[in-house]
Amino acid sequence: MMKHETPLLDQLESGPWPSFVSDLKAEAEKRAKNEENIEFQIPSDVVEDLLGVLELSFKDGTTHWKHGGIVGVFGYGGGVIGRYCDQPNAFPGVAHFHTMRVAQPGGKFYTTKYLKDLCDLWDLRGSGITNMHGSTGDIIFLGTTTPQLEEVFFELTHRMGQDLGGSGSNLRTPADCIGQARCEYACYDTQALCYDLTMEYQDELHRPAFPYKFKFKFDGCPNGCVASIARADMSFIGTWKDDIKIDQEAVAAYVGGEFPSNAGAHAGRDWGAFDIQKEVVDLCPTNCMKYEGGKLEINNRECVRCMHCINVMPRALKIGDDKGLSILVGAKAPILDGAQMGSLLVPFIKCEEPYDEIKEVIEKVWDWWMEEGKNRERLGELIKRQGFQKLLEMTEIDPDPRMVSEPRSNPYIFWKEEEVEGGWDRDINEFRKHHLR
Amino acid sequence: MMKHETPLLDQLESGPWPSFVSDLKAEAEKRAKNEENIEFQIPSDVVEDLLGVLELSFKDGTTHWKHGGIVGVFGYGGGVIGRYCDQPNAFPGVAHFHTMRVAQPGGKFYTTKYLKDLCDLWDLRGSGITNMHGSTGDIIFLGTTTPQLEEVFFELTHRMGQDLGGSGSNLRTPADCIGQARCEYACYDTQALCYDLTMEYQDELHRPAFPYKFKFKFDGCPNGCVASIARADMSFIGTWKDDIKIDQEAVAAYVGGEFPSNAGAHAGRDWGAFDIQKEVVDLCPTNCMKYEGGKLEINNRECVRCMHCINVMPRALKIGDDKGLSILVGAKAPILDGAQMGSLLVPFIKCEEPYDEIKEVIEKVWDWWMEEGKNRERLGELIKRQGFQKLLEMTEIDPDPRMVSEPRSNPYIFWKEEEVEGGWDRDINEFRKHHLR
Amino acid sequence: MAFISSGYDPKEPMKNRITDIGPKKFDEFYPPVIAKNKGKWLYHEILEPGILVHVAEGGDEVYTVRCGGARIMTTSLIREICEIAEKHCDGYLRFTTRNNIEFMVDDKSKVDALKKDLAGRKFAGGSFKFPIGGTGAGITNIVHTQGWIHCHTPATDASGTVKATMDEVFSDFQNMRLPAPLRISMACCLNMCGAVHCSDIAILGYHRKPPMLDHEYLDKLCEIPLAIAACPTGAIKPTKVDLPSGETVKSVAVNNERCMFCGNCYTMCPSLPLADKDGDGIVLMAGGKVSNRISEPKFSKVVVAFLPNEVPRWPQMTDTIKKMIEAYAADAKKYERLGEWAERIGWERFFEKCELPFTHHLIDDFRDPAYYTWRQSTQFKF
Amino acid sequence: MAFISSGYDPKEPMKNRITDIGPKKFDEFYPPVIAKNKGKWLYHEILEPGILVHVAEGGDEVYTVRCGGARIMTTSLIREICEIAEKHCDGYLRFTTRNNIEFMVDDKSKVDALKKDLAGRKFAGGSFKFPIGGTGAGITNIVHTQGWIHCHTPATDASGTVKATMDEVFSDFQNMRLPAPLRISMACCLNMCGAVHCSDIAILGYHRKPPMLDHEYLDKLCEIPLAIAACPTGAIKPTKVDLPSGETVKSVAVNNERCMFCGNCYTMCPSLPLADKDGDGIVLMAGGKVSNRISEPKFSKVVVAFLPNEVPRWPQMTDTIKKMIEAYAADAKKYERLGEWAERIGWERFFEKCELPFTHHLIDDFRDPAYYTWRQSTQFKF
Ligand code: SRM
Ligand code: SRM
Ligand code: SRM
Ligand code: SRM
Ligand code: SF4
Ligand code: SF4
Ligand code: SF4
Ligand code: SF4
Ligand code: SF4
Ligand code: SF4
Ligand code: SF4
Ligand code: SF4
Repeated sequence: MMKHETPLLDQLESGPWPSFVSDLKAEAEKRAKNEENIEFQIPSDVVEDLLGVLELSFKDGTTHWKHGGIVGVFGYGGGVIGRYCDQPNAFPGVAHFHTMRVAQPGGKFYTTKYLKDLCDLWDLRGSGITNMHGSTGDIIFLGTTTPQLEEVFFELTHRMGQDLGGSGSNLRTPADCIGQARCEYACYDTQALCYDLTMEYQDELHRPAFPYKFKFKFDGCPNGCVASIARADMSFIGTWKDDIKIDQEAVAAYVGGEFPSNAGAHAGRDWGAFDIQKEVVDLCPTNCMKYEGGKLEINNRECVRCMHCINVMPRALKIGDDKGLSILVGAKAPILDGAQMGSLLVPFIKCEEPYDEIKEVIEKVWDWWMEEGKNRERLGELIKRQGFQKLLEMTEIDPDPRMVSEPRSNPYIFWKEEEVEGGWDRDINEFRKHHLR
Repeated sequence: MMKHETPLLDQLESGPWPSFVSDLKAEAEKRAKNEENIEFQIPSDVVEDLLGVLELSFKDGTTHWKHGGIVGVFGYGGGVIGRYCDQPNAFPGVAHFHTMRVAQPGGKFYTTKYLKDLCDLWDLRGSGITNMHGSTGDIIFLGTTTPQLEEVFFELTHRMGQDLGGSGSNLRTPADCIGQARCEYACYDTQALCYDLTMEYQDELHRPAFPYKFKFKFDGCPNGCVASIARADMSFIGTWKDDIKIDQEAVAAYVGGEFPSNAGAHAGRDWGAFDIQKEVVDLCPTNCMKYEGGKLEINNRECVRCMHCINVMPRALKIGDDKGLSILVGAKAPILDGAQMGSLLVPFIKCEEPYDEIKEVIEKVWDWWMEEGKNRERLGELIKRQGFQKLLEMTEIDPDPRMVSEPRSNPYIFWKEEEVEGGWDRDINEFRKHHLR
Repeated sequence: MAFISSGYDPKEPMKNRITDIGPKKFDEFYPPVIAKNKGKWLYHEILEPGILVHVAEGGDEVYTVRCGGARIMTTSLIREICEIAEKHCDGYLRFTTRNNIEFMVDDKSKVDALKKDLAGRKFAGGSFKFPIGGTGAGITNIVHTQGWIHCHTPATDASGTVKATMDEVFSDFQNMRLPAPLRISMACCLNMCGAVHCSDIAILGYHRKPPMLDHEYLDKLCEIPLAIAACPTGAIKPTKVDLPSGETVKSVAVNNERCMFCGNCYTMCPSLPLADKDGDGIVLMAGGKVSNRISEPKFSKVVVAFLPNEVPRWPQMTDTIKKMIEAYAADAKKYERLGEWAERIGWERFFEKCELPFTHHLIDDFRDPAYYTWRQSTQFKF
Repeated sequence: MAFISSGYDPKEPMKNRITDIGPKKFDEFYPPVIAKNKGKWLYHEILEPGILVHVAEGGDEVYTVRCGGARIMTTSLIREICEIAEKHCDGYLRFTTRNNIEFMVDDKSKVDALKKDLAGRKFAGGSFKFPIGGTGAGITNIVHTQGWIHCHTPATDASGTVKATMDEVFSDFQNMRLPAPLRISMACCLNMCGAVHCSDIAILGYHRKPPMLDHEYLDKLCEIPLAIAACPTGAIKPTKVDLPSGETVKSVAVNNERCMFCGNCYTMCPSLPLADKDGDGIVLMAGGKVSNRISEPKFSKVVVAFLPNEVPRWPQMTDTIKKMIEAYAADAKKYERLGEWAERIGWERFFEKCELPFTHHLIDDFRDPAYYTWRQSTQFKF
């Protein structure tokens, strides 16, 4: 018997999709029974009260969580989101309900050993509820009390060798796509770079020296499976400089229908026989392909590496050998000035340990942003405010037409005094000699 | 022998393109000789001094005209641009050098009688120099003295039945493309509408009641030969609603090479035989055409009336019968916020005398702009500042997806209180009962 | 219950303190077949919805079975996942960037048992625990945010709207009949803690009432200049208010006409709550994408300005989403993402084909860039 | 010279005053063949560069011979035009929207004599008076503005730059070898009194020095608040200045770092002149268009940030224009406008093919919309 009636939530138990309500209700019951006799360090009715307060929100159409409180672990500027219920008397189990962000491993591979250790810890010291995973990528421990924050942190670091992730005005937990671990399209080792930068910048991750949050995300190729271009202040997206490798026999196999187009991704409908002209050549955004006499040709100089042809025929076409990545900067959600996607700053950079060249770009960007960024100003907003030209100046990167989709259409150029012959100091009286009033 | 040496300008006499320097020099000589014994009402060396001051500008790289003075004809807010030389002692002939804008006739058709009358007047009372025509479209009388302004105006109105055009914060002289007078693409009679509105709004043309300038331009079809979409606060662009008429025999004649593609516009190079698939069907922006079995088909519902196919095969394809025009608003040059092109306000409106429906739109737009426009704020800027939605509200035009190229990507909707159930007045104490601090 | 110390001593927080150790290193967690073949994958194939094979240079293969899941997850469920991974996958598993669970085996023969095991597990309420799917040209898991489960600014619930939606589109999670992948995202306020700004379809919680002013506490709980600076439209001004008690306090005044309900002021100041049963609800956006495939990444566009929070299953919202999906499925070309389709046919046709009303709210009026969304052309369809 | 009165009496300006009569009515000026066939034209053909025939329903034809011309034109030249029109065209003629002169005849037999007459007329300096051309896929007359001939704000000359350019591209005025029409426009300051913001190639005069401050006269000649309000970047502030005379006057101060040399302050206030021999010069823009044909109208883009005023023939400017035209002519497809070509090949290729350097100045940094010109994609060409 549940502590609170949840008639509305109960309606979310039916239907095929995994029901979080069912999961939570089972957990609530389990905790009530406590067959394993765990010495719960936070109220054992935490899950029941969570269901209760959620039901209340469903009923009255508003949240019942107070504005975040400032709690955390000693010496870290992030990793914990404080949260208190605005109906603590009705739902004492969630009166405190802070989350802890546990930094996820690259590619989100796990051993069951590791996960079970996390579960043990969280059953004891938290709500037993998680998010697998948060939108930034962290493992989210959802709900514990203030006294448990340091305890959880201590156990994480001492027993599991595991750190917290980012929050606040920090570098946030970097995230990557699965990349070379299991993807033939990966142009660099996303996990290696992600890990290296994460470790290099632990200080930035835990101790705010930034005007606001900052995110790194790592996509192995332009398909963008970790959506870095939409959600990272700095996106590292794999690409290559040389030619797409073509296996003409495999092309023939696609044309002949032996291999399924797009690796079978469209198998749920009969789209008719594969038509290489219509499905590949004609859809290439730069029209740089030709299929003639059973041979596929690519004018690689005109290819923009959109991945389409490779995606359609992964057994026939392979990314090039001269691999590296592009760096885009400034993506963010809409607050304050509207959303931004990442803007291309470095068209191509090699991705080789110890990644010094990449770090140089990062650090120059940060130096500028730390110097000039206003409180709560994301990098993208700073770039908008001070201009992309300023970004180039501060990062000492040469301007390149690749950085723009088109040149400016207004002639409002802020010339600098040193660029203009004779400077700006002029004598009005001298001028007036030749130009009467 | 010229009054001033003009070694720099003289270099602009060579070359094939008509030399304005040669023209001016000849005029200067003619005036000096004055074989017809004209009683020039302004200095007879006006042309020589114009050449002189221009040479000086070429030499020192700056203009020698002062900031415009406020001169004009009685009761009109525009039609005259005051201009004084900043070196009046060196160039007394152009010490005063005001321009008068003479409203051009629709389509810029002329009889020689009319032009010669203008010449007689301008030889007597002005510099004998004109612009045929100004960028807005006026006949420009370039250079006369203050006392001659009223004289010229009097002669224009009394002897020639001709009025001045616009300048200042007025309705500017409306301009049109040649349209039905000599163009098979015209979807409405540009000259008739242009003239009707010009006469209807004489008051707005001559007596400023506006925050700033306002321009009408009339294009007979989407080809845009008077560039209205780029240069008019209100652009009237012909279009049609029904089907493009196809003459299949003529199509065959194009395919067979009997008729030159695009009416011969590309005859200067051998582009190879006409290829209807490549040159027409494949270039249609909406891919709504098909050429099969010697028959051209258009899915007119998907046609966006871009004119391409009609331009390529004018003898085979004709605009539809259900003709009218689109109204776009807000085009302007870059000052202050950047250039704007016209934005579509009325997708389709019939163009029939007495044009009441059209005038209703115009007047509602003006009412709003006169009410809300700031000093020197063009319509386009007001629309940007107060929003397109506001424009719709004030013109009582229903929103239509055709008005946008895409819906907004930010959710920053300024809901109005009356649109939101329960309004905005809420009691914080009541709220706090359910949501503790 | 007795307090159990981890070993942490609050009096000496720095004693034995370990910090800055970062996440676990990725390669500790690679299944052997991944560790061995990393960087050597040749190609992949989707064998059936939810089941992928990747083939490596040397001939090694890895079979992946992808399962959906609510990303809010109890330890019990995680333990069950672990049990499955131990039974079939030598104790390894992973999660995708959209919160699906991936079980990998290194031999085709192991796939069937795994599939069966997964498909058979259900919650007490009847829903699947581990539905297999989410690959290829179908609908995968919805990335989402906290909603009423944990956050202080939501205008709707996250887990609830997502469950309601996934139930409706479930067949497309297990099928690949769409022209291209269709990615749905959800964010419960416009902070948009999930890339809903670039999704094929986005569910967004949005407020529609300006903040209430808790004058009595405002100056005590907030830094007034920060609240003022937070407002993107400059709608907030400092003021003084006489309380019923007679006391005069410093507070702020909001120009309601200039408020666009973004909630940024509330983020900075708890005395400016916006939430309201009638005011809050759903905005639907469509046509965004992230990949660079064929066309460049695109922002999602607002296509429905407001739908009420019809708990617990948001039927108008799910109906509208369904309508868009069906119109898209019927009309788009192979490989064409939803936004590419809308752009090809024209947004005027999008509204027609999806049977959605076009209201004035959908016309951009936010700052200078709004202009670029209006139509500066005579090209349009009747 | 004696004053000749028109009849106007300055003491009684309203006496007999005629106002608001507008322009002449268009149909007074239609040649008979136009008046008869208006609205009944069936099709047209360009018989050779500069010569068009339009055929009407009933079979009537009108032959048009189009001639270029400097639009600054003396009455003598207009009289000569009239003489020609009387000789060949029954006293009718027209001007085009780009300031070409059109002579129309109603029979093919009349064309040759007209052509010959026109082609034979030259100025003393050797240039043509009435070059025939300007039709079809070639270069027509340049629309332009006043420049040093009449205006107070130009940063270059208009007639001079246009003459220099038209001489260079003259063969394309008389040929139709380009992929599509190529429209060049010229404006001598960024007020842009000619639609240079939407031209295939645009020549723009631009200042590069902030205004000088004529403190002594500023308050006398200007309304300071208007000057301040005029500045789009808010670079101008009110201030007080001590003149050498000891007098203290109200004036303004300009924050030079925030000035982008638009000259809008000078438009409002003559005491803020910008013109400077070294500062002023040419900006070249490219890729704009007005027609809705195939693609929607486009703004021109800045492709050369600055070229000096090299009088009298601006060789760097004309060379650069030539380079663009030749690259375009060589590479674009039939019907493709310059901007369509640049977009198809990518602007990175445009700079390469036109051999133009890409400098930081060309990256937009003006306000919010600048963002939309940067590249939010990994799609680009090496
Ligand atoms: C937990 C998480 C949502 C989730 O359910 O997964 C989250 C939750 C919050 N986000 Fe977020 N954000 C989360 C990922 C994101 C993302 C997605 C991403 O990182 O890829 C974004 C969009 C990308 C971006 O950074 O722009 C995001 C954009 C925001 C913003 C808007 C920032 C902006 O500049 O536009 C805010 C507002 C703020 O910072 O004041 C915000 C603020 C918040 C706060 C702290 C609320 C606040 O106003 O203080 C939320 C706390 C909720 C809670 O009670 O737990 N959150 N937030 C995500 C972090 C989990 C993790 O670490 O893995
Ligand atoms: C004479 C003419 C140029 C020419 O050589 O042809 C001209 C000349 C001037 N224009 Fe213009 N404009 C002329 C057509 C235009 C056009 C083109 C058009 O109308 O199609 C435009 C661009 C379209 C538009 O209106 O936006 C144009 C946009 C401007 C602007 C910028 C307005 C804006 O809102 O962006 C200014 C600045 C101002 O108004 O303060 C301006 C201002 C001026 C002034 C009055 C200078 C000033 O700052 O006060 C110029 C007087 C020059 C002189 O000494 O004669 N002129 N002006 C054109 C009028 C002739 C005629 O009546 O036919
Ligand atoms: C597993 C995962 C990466 C990870 O690190 O976890 C992944 C894996 C693959 N992606 Fe992805 N993508 C994954 C998220 C994404 C995302 C991110 C997102 O949705 O938030 C995107 C960007 C979506 C967008 O544009 O909005 C993404 C856009 C693509 C594309 C481009 C699709 C398109 O038509 O635009 C491809 C190419 C393709 O599908 O052929 C691709 C291709 C692939 C391939 C085929 C790569 C490979 O060779 O293994 C993988 C299997 C695809 C499949 O499931 O059908 N992946 N993929 C992610 C699975 C998420 C899930 O659980 O459903
Ligand atoms: C005479 C004139 C109208 C007038 O009222 O004076 C005119 C006349 C014609 N135009 Fe035009 N256009 C005229 C200015 C324009 C302009 C305005 C401008 O350049 O400032 C444009 C917009 C240009 C732009 O997009 O930037 C213009 C864009 C067109 C187009 C679209 C061309 C394109 O490829 O985008 C066509 C269609 C075509 O060429 O087949 C067209 C077609 C025509 C046709 C064929 C219409 C017809 O059936 O008679 C006429 C002869 C074209 C020719 O000369 O090759 N006309 N035409 C103008 C001649 C200007 C000149 O002296 O050169
Ligand atoms: S982004 Fe590219 S490399 Fe990474 S998983 Fe997706 S397809 Fe593979
Ligand atoms: S990757 Fe894209 S741009 Fe390159 S050839 Fe393939 S389809 Fe064309
Ligand atoms: S705009 Fe259209 S109707 Fe007018 S002249 Fe040009 S082609 Fe003819
Ligand atoms: S007018 Fe344009 S859109 Fe219409 S059918 Fe012809 S080419 Fe296509
Ligand atoms: S989207 Fe808004 S309401 Fe939802 S978790 Fe993020 S900050 Fe909280
Ligand atoms: S909700 Fe947003 S727009 Fe409204 S007052 Fe607060 S910060 Fe300003
Ligand atoms: S463009 Fe500028 S300088 Fe040239 S005429 Fe117009 S206002 Fe004068
Ligand atoms: S030139 Fe323009 S930017 Fe510079 S001070 Fe004057 S108005 Fe401001």
